[in-house]
Amino acid sequence: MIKKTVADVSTALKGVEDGMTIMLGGFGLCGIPENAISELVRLGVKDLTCISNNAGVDDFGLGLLLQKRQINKMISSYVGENEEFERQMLSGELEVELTPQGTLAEKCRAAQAGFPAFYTPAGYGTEVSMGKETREFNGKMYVLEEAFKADFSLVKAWKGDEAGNLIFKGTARNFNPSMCGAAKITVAEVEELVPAGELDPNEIHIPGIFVSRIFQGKDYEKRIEQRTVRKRN
Amino acid sequence: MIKKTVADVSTALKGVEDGMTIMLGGFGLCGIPENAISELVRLGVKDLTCISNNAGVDDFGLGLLLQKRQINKMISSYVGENEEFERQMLSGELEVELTPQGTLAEKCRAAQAGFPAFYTPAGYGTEVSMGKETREFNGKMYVLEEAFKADFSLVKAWKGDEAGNLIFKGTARNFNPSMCGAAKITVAEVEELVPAGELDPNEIHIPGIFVSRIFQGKDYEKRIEQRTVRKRN
Amino acid sequence: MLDKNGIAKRIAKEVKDGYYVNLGIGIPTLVANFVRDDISVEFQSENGVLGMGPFPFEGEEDADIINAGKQTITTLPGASFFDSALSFGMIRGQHVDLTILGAMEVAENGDIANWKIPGKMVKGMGGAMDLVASAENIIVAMMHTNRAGESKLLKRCTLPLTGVQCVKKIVTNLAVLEVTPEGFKLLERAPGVSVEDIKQATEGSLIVEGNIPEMQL
Amino acid sequence: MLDKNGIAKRIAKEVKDGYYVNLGIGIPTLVANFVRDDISVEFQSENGVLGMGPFPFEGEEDADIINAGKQTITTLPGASFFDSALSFGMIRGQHVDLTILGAMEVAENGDIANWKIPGKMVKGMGGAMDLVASAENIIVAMMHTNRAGESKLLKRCTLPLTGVQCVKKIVTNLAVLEVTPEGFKLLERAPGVSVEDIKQATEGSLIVEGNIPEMQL
Repeated sequence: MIKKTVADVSTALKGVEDGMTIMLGGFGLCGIPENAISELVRLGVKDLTCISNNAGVDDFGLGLLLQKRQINKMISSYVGENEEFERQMLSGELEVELTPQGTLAEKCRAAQAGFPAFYTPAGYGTEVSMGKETREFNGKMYVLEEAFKADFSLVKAWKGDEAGNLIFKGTARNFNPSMCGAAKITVAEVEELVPAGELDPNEIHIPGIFVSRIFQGKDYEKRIEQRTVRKRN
Repeated sequence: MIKKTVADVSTALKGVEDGMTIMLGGFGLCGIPENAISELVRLGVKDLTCISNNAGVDDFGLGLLLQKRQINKMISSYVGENEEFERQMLSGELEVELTPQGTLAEKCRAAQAGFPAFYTPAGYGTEVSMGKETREFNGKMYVLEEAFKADFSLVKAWKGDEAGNLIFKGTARNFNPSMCGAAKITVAEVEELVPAGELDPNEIHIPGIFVSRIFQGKDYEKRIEQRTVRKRN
Repeated sequence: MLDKNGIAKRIAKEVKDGYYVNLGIGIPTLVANFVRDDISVEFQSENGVLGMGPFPFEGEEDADIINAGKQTITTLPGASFFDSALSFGMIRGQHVDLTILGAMEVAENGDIANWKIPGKMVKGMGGAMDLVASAENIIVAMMHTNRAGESKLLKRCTLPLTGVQCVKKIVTNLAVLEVTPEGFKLLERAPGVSVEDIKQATEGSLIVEGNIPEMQL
Repeated sequence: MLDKNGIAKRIAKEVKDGYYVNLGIGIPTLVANFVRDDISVEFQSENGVLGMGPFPFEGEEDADIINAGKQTITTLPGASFFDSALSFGMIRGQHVDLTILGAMEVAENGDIANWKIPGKMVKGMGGAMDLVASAENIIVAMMHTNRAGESKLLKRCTLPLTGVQCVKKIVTNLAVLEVTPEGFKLLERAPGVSVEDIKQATEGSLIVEGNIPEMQL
């Protein structure tokens, strides 16, 4: 068994530098690598390009990095919950590349799985396809999209073992699995880190081969963006 | 919950006709849809194009269909364990399209996920790429491969529920998940069929949306091709 | 004239037995409340869940179980969780039978715009571009006119497009319309709304053939 | 001169700490028996398992747990099962560090042929084409000559290719060779084998620089 455990978030993020491209898992605030984001804030690295479906909220998630102006460019599909983001974007301080959500997921998966590019129908005929190759297959038009290239991938899982195997919970799974192994170095933080052999090999969502470093996360806030409930009868 | 259960294998294979293209899960004899194959033999449908990583052995798996000359064309990556197969192929009775294993898997997954085609490095510079588009990305050459088109996909899972959700066991998983939803109709046979709600939504390998019909399989032989063991000390 | 719930109620009638349905944010989300009890339907949310149930009871919210609108949800028996790549495989692979989403503008050729107002509002397309480019069956749920009273059913969209020639049907506060090669074909009027009212509120070509029935809700 | 186990033993020395390794059928499978105990290595099999262990004890075989050679196997702590698409994602995405496979022919430019003898034997390429087209680090394990005594290290392959310019290193019963732009560079001699023996058995350009050491096994 190849051991991937590191002592803490600082060790896990060793090598992160100004100007790097970083993938971050999560959908909204669900399943985001909270510990790694805090460490990026602490490190103060800047001029980052961040690939993440959303941009957090003003005071949590990637919003924390936006506040400190650590992000130069965001590649996301939806950024509607963040006023500071909108301000920086409309003022031109922040470069934003909006990408259809399924395309974003597949650009990660392509990087993980060694596909240089793929054809998707999403965005055909829209400004998203401007400057990109388009092509017809079986009477339908597709856009050629390229795999992402990133330095670090920061993901969050529910359980993980020493070998780097990961299991996600509920919809906190989202982009995390496809980002594993999609960057030069993949760092996974988990709510529960267990010895190798404790996870059922059949139930593993992402094999450890896609994970470079894994650490036991702490103090998860798991903030809820839209607390919707119903009354008991 | 949308119910996918059908009474038996006959109902499950309703609509299979001569000349159809059929995907079958399994690697060697591991994880093959034994019940569905028996039913194809019973139905006597012929001129089939079968997409399956292997072709079974002489007297089991797809070998049963070869014996009865029901298969016109095989699309496989490795066919080395079947003498009748080799005879039919070398004599020209059987058309064979050999496809690299990873390409075979991805041609299924592309069909499942709505990708018309993809670029893979496998087979570049070999006869597999003859007549196909090749292209350079980042200094490396790739071959354009198209998604499969099939009428039926026959898969085997370990556990399944009424909603068509599937869980596979061990390496019996192999091609089965990627073939789900990759044909017009997907038929899943399972060793254990349970009511909806009994499988943990977090542990499902293939959501029921990719499965058209599911039935409780029976009399699994699960033949072992290479029984390799070690002595106890 | 319908309110948002009325639009949702009318659209719910388009949901058939055995459908997997993706509901966008806003009015589409309300559709789930009006689907008949005697048919089997599963709701997909593109962030990675199939088989969504109602909102959780107070105190039972789980931050790890949300829909694409970031709302806390529950799941029903038969539900499953999956990653974003597989989720969009469902969508792109046309396994989802019906997509219902909102729009800022729809053109008479089926073009739709709903993600950007240049220089003003750029929230992003989220999964909408994948959904509209992939789905066979797309229904738009929206008000017939914007706050300034201008038609949202146009000859051509003026805003950046989300997808081209993809909308099949539109349900507004005034009418049900089908997108045809000739333009918006009026199918039904909302209660108390005249064909003339609809003509006034529609900038794109409106096709009115024969007697236009009032919606049955 | 080495036997099959000798070749496997020599190749095992190429396996480094922290490597994920894919072993082909035949001699490569034997490599696992000779990897040092004090390093961490995981074996991947392309049919969908990572963390393979030894064969099962008699009576503990599980038809659902096999390797790509269809042999019954066991798994070690930290193992995982996955589907074929993900498995080849590992391979294509270069997450597997080392691929060891057999060959019928290798050319001096690194081309390899191992899947077909036209009109005679066509077993198929299995995962070999994906492996050789993807892996950064490919070692071929084979006999230096075929049964007819003809060299398998050629100027150009005569059989249908499996991959082009991909083989990095070759370990045969006679020698260890590196594929370089100039041809096969002789690195080591098998015990009791002379440089002249290797020259005789090699059809492709053989580069011999300085003193060629004997293998340490």
